[in-house]
Amino acid sequence: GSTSTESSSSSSESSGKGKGIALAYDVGGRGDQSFNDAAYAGFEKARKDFGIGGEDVEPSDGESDADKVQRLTDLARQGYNPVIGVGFAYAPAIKEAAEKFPKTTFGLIDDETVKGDNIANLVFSEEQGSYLAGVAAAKATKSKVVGFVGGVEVPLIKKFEAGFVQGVKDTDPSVEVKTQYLTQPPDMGGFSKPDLGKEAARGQLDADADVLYHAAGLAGQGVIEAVAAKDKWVIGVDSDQYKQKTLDKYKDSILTSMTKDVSGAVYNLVKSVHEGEPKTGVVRFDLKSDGVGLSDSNPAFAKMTEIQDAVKKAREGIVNGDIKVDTTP
Amino acid sequence: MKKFDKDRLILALGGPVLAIVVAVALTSVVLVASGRSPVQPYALMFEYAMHSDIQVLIVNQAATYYLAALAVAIGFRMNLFNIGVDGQYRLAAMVAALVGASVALPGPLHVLLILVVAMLVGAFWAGIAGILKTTRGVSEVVSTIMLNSIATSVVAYLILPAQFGEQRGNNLTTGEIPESGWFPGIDLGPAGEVYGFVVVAALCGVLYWLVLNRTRFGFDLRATGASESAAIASGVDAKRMILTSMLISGAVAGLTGMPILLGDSHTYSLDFPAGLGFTGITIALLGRNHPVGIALGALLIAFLDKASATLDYNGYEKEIATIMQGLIVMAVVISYEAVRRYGLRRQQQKVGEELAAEAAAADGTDQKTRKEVSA
Amino acid sequence: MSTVLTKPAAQQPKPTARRRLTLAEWMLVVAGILLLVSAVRLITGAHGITSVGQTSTALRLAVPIGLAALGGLWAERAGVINIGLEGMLILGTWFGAWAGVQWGPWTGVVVGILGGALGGLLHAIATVTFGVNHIVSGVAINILAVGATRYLSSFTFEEMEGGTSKQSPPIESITQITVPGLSDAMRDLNDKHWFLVSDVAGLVGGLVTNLSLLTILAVVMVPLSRWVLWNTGFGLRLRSCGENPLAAETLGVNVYKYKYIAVMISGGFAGLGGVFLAEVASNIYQEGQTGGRGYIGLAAMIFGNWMPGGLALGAGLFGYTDSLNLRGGGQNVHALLLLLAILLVLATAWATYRRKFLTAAVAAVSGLVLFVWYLSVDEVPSQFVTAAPYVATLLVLAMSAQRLRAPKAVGKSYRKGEGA
Amino acid sequence: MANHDIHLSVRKGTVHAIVGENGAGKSTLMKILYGMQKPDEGTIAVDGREVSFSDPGDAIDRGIGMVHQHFMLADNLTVLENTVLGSEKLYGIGARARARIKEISDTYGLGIRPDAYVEDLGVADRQRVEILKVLYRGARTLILDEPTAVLVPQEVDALFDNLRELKAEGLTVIFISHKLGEVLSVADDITVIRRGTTVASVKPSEVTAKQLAELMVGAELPSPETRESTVTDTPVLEVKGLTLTENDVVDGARTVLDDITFTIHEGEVLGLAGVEGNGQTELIDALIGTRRPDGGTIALGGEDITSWPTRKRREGGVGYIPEDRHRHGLLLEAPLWENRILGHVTEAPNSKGVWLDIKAARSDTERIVDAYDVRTPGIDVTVGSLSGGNQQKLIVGREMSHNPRFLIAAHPTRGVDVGAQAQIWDQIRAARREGLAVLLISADLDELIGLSDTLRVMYRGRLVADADPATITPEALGSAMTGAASGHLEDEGQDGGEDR
Ligand SMILES: Nc1ncnc2c1ncn2[C@@H]1O[C@H](COP(=O)(O)OP(=O)(O)OP(=O)(O)O)[C@@H](O)[C@H]1O
Ligand SMILES: Nc1ncnc2c1ncn2[C@@H]1O[C@H](COP(=O)(O)OP(=O)(O)OP(=O)(O)O)[C@@H](O)[C@H]1O
Ligand SMILES: [Mg+2]
Ligand SMILES: [Mg+2]
Repeated sequence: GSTSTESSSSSSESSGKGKGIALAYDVGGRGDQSFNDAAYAGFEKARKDFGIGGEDVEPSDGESDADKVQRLTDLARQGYNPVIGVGFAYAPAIKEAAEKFPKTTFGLIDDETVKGDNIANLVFSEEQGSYLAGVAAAKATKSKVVGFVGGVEVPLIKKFEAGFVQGVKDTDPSVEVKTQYLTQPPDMGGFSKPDLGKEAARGQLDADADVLYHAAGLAGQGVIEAVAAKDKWVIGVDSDQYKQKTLDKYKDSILTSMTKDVSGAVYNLVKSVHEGEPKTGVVRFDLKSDGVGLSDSNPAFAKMTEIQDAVKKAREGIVNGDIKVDTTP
Repeated sequence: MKKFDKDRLILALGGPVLAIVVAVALTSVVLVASGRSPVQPYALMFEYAMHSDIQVLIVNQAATYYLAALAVAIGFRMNLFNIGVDGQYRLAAMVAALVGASVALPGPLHVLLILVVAMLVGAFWAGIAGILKTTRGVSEVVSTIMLNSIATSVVAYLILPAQFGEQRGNNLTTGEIPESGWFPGIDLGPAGEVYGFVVVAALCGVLYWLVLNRTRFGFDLRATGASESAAIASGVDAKRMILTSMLISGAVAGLTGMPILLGDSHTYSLDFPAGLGFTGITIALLGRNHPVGIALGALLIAFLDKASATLDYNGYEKEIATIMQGLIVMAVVISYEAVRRYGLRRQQQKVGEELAAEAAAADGTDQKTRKEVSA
Repeated sequence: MSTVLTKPAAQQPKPTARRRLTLAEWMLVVAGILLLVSAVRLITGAHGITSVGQTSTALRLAVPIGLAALGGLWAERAGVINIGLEGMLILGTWFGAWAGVQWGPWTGVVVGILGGALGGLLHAIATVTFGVNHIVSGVAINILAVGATRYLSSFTFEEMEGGTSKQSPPIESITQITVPGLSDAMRDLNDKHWFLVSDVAGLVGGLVTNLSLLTILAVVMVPLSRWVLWNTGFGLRLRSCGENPLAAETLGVNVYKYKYIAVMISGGFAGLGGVFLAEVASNIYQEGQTGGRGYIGLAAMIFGNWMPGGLALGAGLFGYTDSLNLRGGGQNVHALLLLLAILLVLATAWATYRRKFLTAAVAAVSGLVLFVWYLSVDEVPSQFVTAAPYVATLLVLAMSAQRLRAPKAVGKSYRKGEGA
Repeated sequence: MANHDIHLSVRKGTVHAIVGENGAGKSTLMKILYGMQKPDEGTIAVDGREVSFSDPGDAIDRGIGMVHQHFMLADNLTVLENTVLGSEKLYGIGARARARIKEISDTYGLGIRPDAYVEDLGVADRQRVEILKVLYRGARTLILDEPTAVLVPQEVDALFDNLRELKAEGLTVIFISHKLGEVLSVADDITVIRRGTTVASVKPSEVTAKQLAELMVGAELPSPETRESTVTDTPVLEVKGLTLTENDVVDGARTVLDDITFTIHEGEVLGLAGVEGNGQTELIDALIGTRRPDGGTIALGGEDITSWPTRKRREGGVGYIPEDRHRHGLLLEAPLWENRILGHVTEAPNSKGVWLDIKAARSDTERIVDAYDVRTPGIDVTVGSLSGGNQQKLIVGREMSHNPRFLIAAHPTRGVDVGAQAQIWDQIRAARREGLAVLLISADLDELIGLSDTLRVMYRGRLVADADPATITPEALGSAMTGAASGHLEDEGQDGGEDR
């Protein structure tokens, strides 16, 4: 038979604007309360603002690059533009698909190793935001012990750890940082098992930690729950977790959150495509561009002037290049 | 013998046909119950699978499944339950990728080296379970479950940049295998490329059949699976057999990751497909450990996997395909069992009939033989 | 000569191979292990290995595994292998959360158990009525459960406030109790880091702190299973179906009925394990939450020699090593290397005494390797820490597997009236 | 059809024997009476009232108890548990039940240990547990399906005493056997079954064993007697000082074979008598090579084969008719021709090099089916669908086809019908004439005495006595088997003999 590309709607591809935005998720998918959901938020906002259509697609278990290529191809040939791969796992697939559909813009989140004329690499400097979280933690701790809970021990999460640890140590070298990962790849359960997060957090709390920073996706909810039960501080991740509805019960313990504006990244890419000037190449979201940052929606946090000052100072240092933040611990 | 052949045909086809019909019917019930069209999802999936690029995807995926299922089936034939194919192929693919990326050899040799390494590593990992079983009596079911998790840790450790891996962006990889270590594919133009390894997988199936059905070793293996005690009495060294088949199973498991590694990704990274071993179990069961059956099973599951992608675009849940997979497995095994029983009953009946007829005919001579015997 | 029947057996009866350790002996063994652990703790300074938090986390992590293992026990004691436990756990999490969100956690518990039992029923239909290979049926149930819960989620949770297609809204939590006074006293004692005393305090403290009522319920299930299976007529009938169903049939036991009941109870236990994951371990249903605990439960049951006490021990081992891993693993597991090395030295001595020189040699070499490893690093890499529970299980099984004994007719298909 | 047109009436308070050759349908009939199988037509009446049993529970309620041909005991449960199973309501499962068991055991002299595990019991003990189970349920009618098959004569006598005692108390016993001597000595009435139907009902006083036999098989009963001796001086199998210990986790080593020494010559059948469980199985295992002895040597034709693996021994000319053909001799779900290969996969005509020679194996299977009169519709049917006798004939044919020098024949005619039995005996005799050495192990003492050139008795892992088959009686053999006699057994009544 014919290929799926030839048979249907290859016409719509040439029709310029296409049908709207397409999001292809990585493992976890929509509903992870984390960066997949953030991507979805940007997607929704863009659809509303620009009045366009859209499609978001989940992966299946144990799929290979070929499946991702097929997914991107399917989306591109149906006329979606831009097509965004959420997660670095899409890198090889985007490279292949982008060659097949030169007129479609492909967004690739969290990866800058794959380049192309129609590829926008949306990357974040999580280490910078995490550095600020480290500064806040070092200032907020009374016991001089703070903790980091990572979901799965992958380089991306190690970036969070690296920034956090550096931030803590630069602020107060006497503060001890406990580090804990929940699972090892390819067991991605560490992002989706709140019970593990809860127990890991308890372990750190028992070891006297009083400010915990988590980068554990959904499992982070367990961390927050455990910390709240002990009335200590927790620092959220990705979105402003103080405002998250499901965490309403614990919000008083959420000191701040290290935000990673995946939503904005998606939105801006769509916007650029919509306006006919699609972004390509590396688009970095860092402190400078407000792509990452530290939220202060918790009024208690906003009132801690000493911490706010320290954070502000660190922020300036990073933005003007005085402070270099490592990406590996 | 004519009658038996007709029966055999019924027996061979009855099981799968009955099963698919039942599974489709049950899935439709689920669909109707949730207020969906009971037929449109199938139509969508078939339509989608008519495209040649999807067919290529299905065939490629099936090749991978096929190898995993063969590995499981070798164990099953011996009454060994190798749940560890998953860990075996992941570890094997990772080490093979490491080796492949760090040497430069002329084409065929390079590929051969990678394959040998993969098979050795797979066999080694399965062999641990084999040795634990033969020397310490540890159930391979438990040990392979444990070894799967341990393999995860070992891979996670080895792939660290501090050990043998490299970091590339946010991914960890083993480094790229140079082109001399790629397995050439069959280019079908716009439809894509069929892995060259599909041919190897098919050859493995042929070899599996030959070894099992046409060699002394295969006979011993099947005998051990059918009745360990009888096999031991017949001269099979059961422990050695367990170890050997575990090693072979592991070696084949080691090949499972190769179609992807040599034909597509050329590197082992964090997102290398996991869980193929478990699908392999399903497929071995579906195919009743027969090389052709497994091939059909692999194609069927690959079809459901790939074609279900279209459901998402059309407002259906992709999970329908997963439900169908479960129902198919259930229906297949139940209908096989029903058909098998029917077959056995028929046979017993035949034996009885034939003997009765013979006895009636030979009643006179019968008496005579007895006299002779006692004389 | 005419009274052979009144004579003792004409042949030499096999000396009984089933001598069991008495309670006192068990306590000695336990005391010995505690002593060792305590010593290792003092040597290494890894006080975390017997802290209150450690024990309490271990208990919480052990419960779902233990419940799955109990599920395995009930099915296998009646002769049915249940590798579908994983699927039944999944059903338990989903149904438990679905009902828990809407009608409160205790309704969730009941519905979750029923959900698991539904999986059990399916397994029973396939294996008992249709005589399908038990493993095959179990695998099919695992696939089905994944598909069904995902499918159902997109109709239910996704439409609920705060839920998505992968996750339920939060469920109200079940009451937790802490034995007042005792808990604090134990914690204080534990913090003193005294030899042995603090370790015992850590154990006891962990068992009386932050106990969910569901945890208590789950723990009670172990002796209860033991009592029902071994001390009631019902249990005897059930076990007879796993040992020799034909003999049971000839005595008027309805083998099918008992197998059905057993497998459904098995599913129910797995379901309860699922509810525990959704309601106590966390407070939501989450896709992939069970993470292979059904398989681990099965392993724990085999590890425990198909006995309630043994499987509790097995689940405890998993829970403990898992919790070590989650609570600042590196250092603790490092301490355990020393413990393991010492145990292997003891094993070497024992094997030498029993003149099993090969075993002794293997134990000695492994012990030495561990000891060198212990000395050469300060912390075990986190990748290996994660593997600790599995390696520990393999080691223990390798040392004890030959003594294990499955029910005789387990896994065999049985047809009524087709007996010899 | 296993049964048709059966007429049977049993008087209260009597011992009613049912005789018939193997496969005649006796067990099937009893299973119907006990509710385990349903009759297609016909009626059953108990105490004059018509009944219909849907499962054994119904039969038990009607006071019917059955001791099955094959033990129906769960090895891993205790005697107590096996006994109370299914009747927990009677006396519970605890102390009351234990007391009741003790009481029954004492009343009938059964010597039961309620807390012993069944797997630790010997055959006779298990038999007693089976009887206990029936009595425990207060059965008034006992069905005993071939209870004597595994007992030595003395145990049989004791059992019969028990049966008479039961009868005296007004119980009814249905007793199945094809050992006619026993039947005549214990029964009040006899019903004969042939090919699934009742052919006669007689009184023991009115028939002789010979007449009964002819009724049973419709022909003369064959006898296992061996006419002329073919024993030569050439030793084929020499076993010296064979010792085997079993390792027990708890109790350490235990000797199961103790200094076994014997020689079998060309053309000689050495009969080995012994109660099951006294080391015969282990001896066979050691000879065929599935267990390594701890001491001693085995030589075949002068060559030391002690360290040879099983396969090499079989290739070297050891034939093997296993005692449990379903466990050790056949692949039940495989076709006949594959079973023909089993055990000889490395030998012609089954294989060439590493490859199987399926064509040759199939045609040789056809030959065996013909030559050994295996009644089957073809060689592609599964061997499990054949009757026991035909399965056994296939095994004998297979083993004989490889010209063994030495044959291990363990219970070669167990569970085999009379016709097949005679054929198997004939084949063993024929091969012996051509110089085959045979180790014959059998629980059927008539067979043992009739077929052997030399007799040895095994007791607790040792060869404790020998006897001349020409003069020995089953009773004398029996007393040596229970350990009551040892040394050279002269003739009947001579229990003593010098002790070792
Ligand atoms: N396989 C085992 N491994 C380790 N410990 C065990 C094992 N089996 C039992 N135990 C321990 O023994 C105690 C009693 O166990 P359980 O209730 O299973 O009794 P049991 O072993 O059947 O003995 P009995 O039947 O004589 O009471 C448990 O508390 C447990 O700690
Ligand atoms: N439902 C059935 N339909 C047809 N044949 C059957 C059925 N059940 C049993 N048979 C066959 O009928 C024959 C009678 O078997 P049964 O066990 O009753 O014999 P038996 O007289 O007890 O012999 P034995 O002395 O060996 O115990 C056997 O060949 C058996 O395979
Ligand atoms: Mg016990
Ligand atoms: Mg019978």
